Amino acid sequence: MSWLDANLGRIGDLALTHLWLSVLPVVLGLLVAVPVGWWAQRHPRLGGVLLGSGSILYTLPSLPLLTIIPVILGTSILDPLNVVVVLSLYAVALLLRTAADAFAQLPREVVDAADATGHSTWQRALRVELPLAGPVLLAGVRVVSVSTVSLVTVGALIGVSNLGSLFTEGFQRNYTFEIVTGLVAVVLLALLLDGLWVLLGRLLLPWARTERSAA
Amino acid sequence: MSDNVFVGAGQWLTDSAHWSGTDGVPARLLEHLGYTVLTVVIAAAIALPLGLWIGHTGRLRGLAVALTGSLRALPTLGLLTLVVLWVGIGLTGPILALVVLSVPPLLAGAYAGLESVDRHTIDAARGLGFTEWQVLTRVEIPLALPLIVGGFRSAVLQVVSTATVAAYIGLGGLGTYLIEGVQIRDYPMTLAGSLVVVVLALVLDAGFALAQRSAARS
Amino acid sequence: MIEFRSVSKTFADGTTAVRDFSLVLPSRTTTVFVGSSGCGKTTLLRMVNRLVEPSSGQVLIDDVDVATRNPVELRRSIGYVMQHAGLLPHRRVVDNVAVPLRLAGVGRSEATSRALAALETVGLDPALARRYPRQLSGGQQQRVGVARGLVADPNILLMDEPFGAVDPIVRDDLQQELLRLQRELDKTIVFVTHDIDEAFLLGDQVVILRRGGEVAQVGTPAEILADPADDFVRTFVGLDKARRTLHVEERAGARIVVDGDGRPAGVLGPA
Amino acid sequence: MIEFRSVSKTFADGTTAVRDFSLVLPSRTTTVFVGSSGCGKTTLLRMVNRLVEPSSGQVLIDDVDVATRNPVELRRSIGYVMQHAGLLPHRRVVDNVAVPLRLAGVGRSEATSRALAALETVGLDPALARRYPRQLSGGQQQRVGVARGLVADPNILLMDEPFGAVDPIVRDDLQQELLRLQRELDKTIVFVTHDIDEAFLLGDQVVILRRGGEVAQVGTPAEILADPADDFVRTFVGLDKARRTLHVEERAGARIVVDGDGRPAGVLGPA
Amino acid sequence: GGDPTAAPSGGGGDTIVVGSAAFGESEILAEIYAQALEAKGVSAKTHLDIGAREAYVGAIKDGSIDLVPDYTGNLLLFLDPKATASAPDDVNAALTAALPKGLSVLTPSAAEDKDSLNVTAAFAAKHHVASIADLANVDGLKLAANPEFKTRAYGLPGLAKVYGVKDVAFTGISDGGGPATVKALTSGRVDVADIYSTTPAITANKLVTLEDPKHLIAAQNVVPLIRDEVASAKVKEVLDAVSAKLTTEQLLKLNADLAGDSHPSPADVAKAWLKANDLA
Ligand SMILES: Nc1ncnc2c1ncn2[C@@H]1O[C@H](COP(=O)(O)OP(=O)(O)OP(=O)(O)O)[C@@H](O)[C@H]1O
Ligand SMILES: Nc1ncnc2c1ncn2[C@@H]1O[C@H](COP(=O)(O)OP(=O)(O)OP(=O)(O)O)[C@@H](O)[C@H]1O
Ligand SMILES: [Mg+2]
Ligand SMILES: [Mg+2]
Repeated sequence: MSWLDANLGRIGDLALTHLWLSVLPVVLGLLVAVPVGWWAQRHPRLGGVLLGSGSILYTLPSLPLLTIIPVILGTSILDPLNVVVVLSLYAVALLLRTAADAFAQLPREVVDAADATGHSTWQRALRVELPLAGPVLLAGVRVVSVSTVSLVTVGALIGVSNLGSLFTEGFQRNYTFEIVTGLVAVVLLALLLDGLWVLLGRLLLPWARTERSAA
Repeated sequence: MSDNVFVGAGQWLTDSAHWSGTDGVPARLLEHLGYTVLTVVIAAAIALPLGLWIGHTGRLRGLAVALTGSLRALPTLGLLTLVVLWVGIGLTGPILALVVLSVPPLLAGAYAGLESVDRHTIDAARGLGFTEWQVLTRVEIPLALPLIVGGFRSAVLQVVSTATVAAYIGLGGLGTYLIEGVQIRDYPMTLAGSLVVVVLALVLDAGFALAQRSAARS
Repeated sequence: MIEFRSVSKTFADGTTAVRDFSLVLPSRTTTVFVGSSGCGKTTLLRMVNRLVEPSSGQVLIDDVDVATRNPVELRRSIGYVMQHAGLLPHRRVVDNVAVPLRLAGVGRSEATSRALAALETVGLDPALARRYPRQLSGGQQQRVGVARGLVADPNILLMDEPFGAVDPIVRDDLQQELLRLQRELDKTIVFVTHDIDEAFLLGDQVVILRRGGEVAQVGTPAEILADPADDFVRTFVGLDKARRTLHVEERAGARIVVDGDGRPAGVLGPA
Repeated sequence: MIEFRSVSKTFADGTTAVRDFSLVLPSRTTTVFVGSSGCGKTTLLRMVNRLVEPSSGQVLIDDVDVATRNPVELRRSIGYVMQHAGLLPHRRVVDNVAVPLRLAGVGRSEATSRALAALETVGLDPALARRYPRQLSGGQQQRVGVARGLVADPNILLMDEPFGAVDPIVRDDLQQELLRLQRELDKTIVFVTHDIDEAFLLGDQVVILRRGGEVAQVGTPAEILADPADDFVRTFVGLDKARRTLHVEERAGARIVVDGDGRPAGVLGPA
Repeated sequence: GGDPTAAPSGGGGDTIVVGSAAFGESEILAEIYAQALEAKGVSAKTHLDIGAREAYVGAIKDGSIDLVPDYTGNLLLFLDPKATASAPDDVNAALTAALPKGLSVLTPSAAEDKDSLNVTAAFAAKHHVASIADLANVDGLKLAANPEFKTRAYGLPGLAKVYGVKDVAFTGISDGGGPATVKALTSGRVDVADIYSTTPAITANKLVTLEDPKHLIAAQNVVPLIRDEVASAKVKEVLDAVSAKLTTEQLLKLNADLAGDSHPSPADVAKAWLKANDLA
């Protein structure tokens, strides 16, 4: 416990770094994936190719990607930007499929109703399709958010400090308590972020909560 | 430099020396597949019964959601280091870490799959006099199959991609090329290894896509 | 004989769908529950085969409390035509119809041929038998549901708005078919509808329900029309509406019966 | 005036829903398309606001081919009550009704108060206005759909089986309400139903359709009843059925009009 | 310092950023350098736990850090994989020549921490091994080490060439002779393990370190690797003083302190040592 007391400040710092290293990729991923996913779903052929390349991205193992990215971007080796870029790529890869699915599974009669009431293409996309895709998008974002928090730890292997540093350090020092502390901190952070997403969903998608009522 | 890496990776892959022996691509590929299958089988033995039970009864759903969420949040790196400190190197550590990784998608696939089945349909089956077991096996599982297969699909892909860390503690598999490549700065080897992993993942993914489509059709 | 003994049902969310309902449904007759949406018709029907368990009271079939019977057995012994067809989406039409037979242990080929016969009874093109339910229109699906309810030749038949989605011509046919079946086979039928015309056509006994499963009036169609119990019934059967107050007009050379709105109701023939 | 000039529609999957259909729908009258499920009623209706583009032929409104008009503008100028309500699940009931107003640029508060008024017109409890569509019954949803069709006070109103899911009492009210609106506001209404009674009640002009949008007969209700064009029409309106051949019986002390099945159709009043 | 905008966490201005590899001893050394500099009025901060050598050498080249503790032999091999120097002075000379422009090493310390091949006491007794040369007589030898051991001159190729030890079953474990490697050895999964000579686990587990009479494993003296830009006379003076006081025994003790039950931070361990040696 004394170790914990002595290191609370440092763990807090690491958690803060970890937080923004996780949030940024998810937000960036969302900003890219939603419009592209919408477009892909409207243009099935080219869109399919796009989605396909998305899944290739996701199969790339993270460690070599993290070492090669600085070479490609010309960033410095310790730049946290490398981690952000790599995780954003993963987030896009995952969310792209989610977004395309979210738009594709919209009930046809609702989209039809939007047309019938005289929504233009843009009005339909922004006022009807986007909000209706919301619940599925949110579910996707929650998954991506949680796994991004967990993936950030790999950054510790290439010198970008975050809660994952507690793993490498604890391992080196043969100190399981430090690793366990890191695990707990990472899970807590992930759950905290998840809670925030849920809250945001409640605020933005109040209608989705009535989902399973009335027969 | 990056050009050289790509050319180098091509040369590495076309060098016949890398395609035979215990350190050759076929052997490593088999090892890798072996770990993947072992992991997913163990994870499925845990996740499927639990997920089907939760989906069928609707009970403990909150627990399932919390469980999948927390397991997803557990970083493989942390688990791996922890288990290795506890039990030393060997199969246990990485398999355990990978099982933890693949339980969430399998669990979610199972219970979300059952949940996606229209309540009216299940009600109809009960009304006809299906027993609970018949409702599960003849109605819910067949209708949930596309999502259940989808769960396997993401579990397998994640394991294939993450099993590379098994090499970190000397377990072999395709990760050997990545980890050793990074350590001895043989980036062509790293890239070549990554490419093999990617191709493996894509082949498996395509297979699952087919399976999912045929599950959805029936 | 089916008997409801002061049954009530309050759902988990607090909705009281049925409050203290009692009624005897004589064997070999058709009883029709008719009432507005949400008045508890389906809830009452589903108590008979234990898809809904009453919060209090009992339902008895031939003086045996259904609560004492194994629900799976019970359901297999009763034909049930569901409100929204309730087909299994992953089974072909013919296999859907064969389900009750298969569950009763009938062999595959016999079950199939009896299912095809049942499909014919409800007037479905045999070409549709190999399709999946989603490839059928709503009305066609409902007919498949009716065929499934009939196929095992059960003594009790529960029918929940079985003709709601079928178009008028086919509905007329199905109604006639049901009347014929009833004459020939003497089943005990419990029929739910919100269409008072359908209720009057099919019911030996018509039960007009208010919200909460409260009985507004029970009787034969003629009894109800001639002597409505109260204003609610009068309104419900349309007696205070122009629609039920008829007169005869000579139009385009025929004696046409016209309602209060001037809508032609039919042509007058000899009494 | 709406005019169909030999329009046909073959969908991408090869289904020919409408074949060479021509008809003039006079302004300020109600034309009812009636026919069995799948005969092409919805397809015809949706050609008017370009939700379906004819494969050949034209649809003209006041002699202007709709194909020359911007579809979004066109749809905003026409009221459309969709077959299955077609509400936006993420908007509250009142906001759903307000959509056509908001799209036309009406301010939020004015749109809301007009939407509330429209909900009252269709007899919906104002307490429901703040709910989401999913929290309403099918019939209530359909009424919301009707309110949305009416709210912007369009000259042309397309109504696709708007009263299909509402229960009979409310349906009668809504039908009366529509008749009143029609008398007062003189709109051009195109109404789709498969209920011949409803068609006869509401239609100034009734169009009986066969499969493929083929016209079996066009005329006023009395014309059709008195002089059905062929056996199909005769069957469709029920003239060869017991239902339309009425006679008078003395029952339970009242003079009751009874059809060939013995089903009471109403009580005879003075001519 | 370099361009302050180039690397957010890197060095800039007058503050010297001291990096470290991802293991305890390197972290302690980095803390010692940084605290010693601070004590003498040179502004310094640390960026610990950067990772393997490719990462921190990359980082010092691109200016993310300014100074890092390293080991002469391995640094030489890293810079020049074909290097063959083995004795301390040869290594130092070769290293100075191999350094890229802009980087220097200061005076190496006497303290050494090098790869060492270890066996369990039981194994040593059973097979009568005391030196690496004795391994040639053992059949089916299983060895665990960092993956790079497989290809490096002091690794498998050297074992075969210098000592005639062949047909070794190799297990790569990427923890730099850390707990996993030790565990592999003590659990009997492997017979020989490459563990850094100052690892407390060697004494704690009573392991037998095999002798290296033919100097297969190159000298590994602790040495500050520094960017020329920040290597002022003052800095050199401070770091040389530190290097002069460090010994191999003290490295061992520092490591033991760090692994102690109270789990002190590297900074605490460094602070205590500097105080004891009057350097701060
Ligand atoms: N499982 C349930 N949980 C909660 N409330 C229910 C449930 N099933 C029905 N209800 C409610 O009970 C009441 C009666 O429902 P029921 O389905 O019996 O009506 P109904 O007469 O069949 O209506 P409809 O004509 O619309 O089918 C309604 O208010 C309904 O919302
Ligand atoms: N988008 C479409 N693609 C292919 N076929 C279609 C499409 N829309 C309608 N059809 C087909 O065209 C025919 C006419 O359909 P339509 O919806 O106009 O019938 P309807 O008279 O409105 O029937 P209902 O009373 O069931 O609403 C049907 O066979 C239908 O299956
Ligand atoms: Mg019902
Ligand atoms: Mg239609």
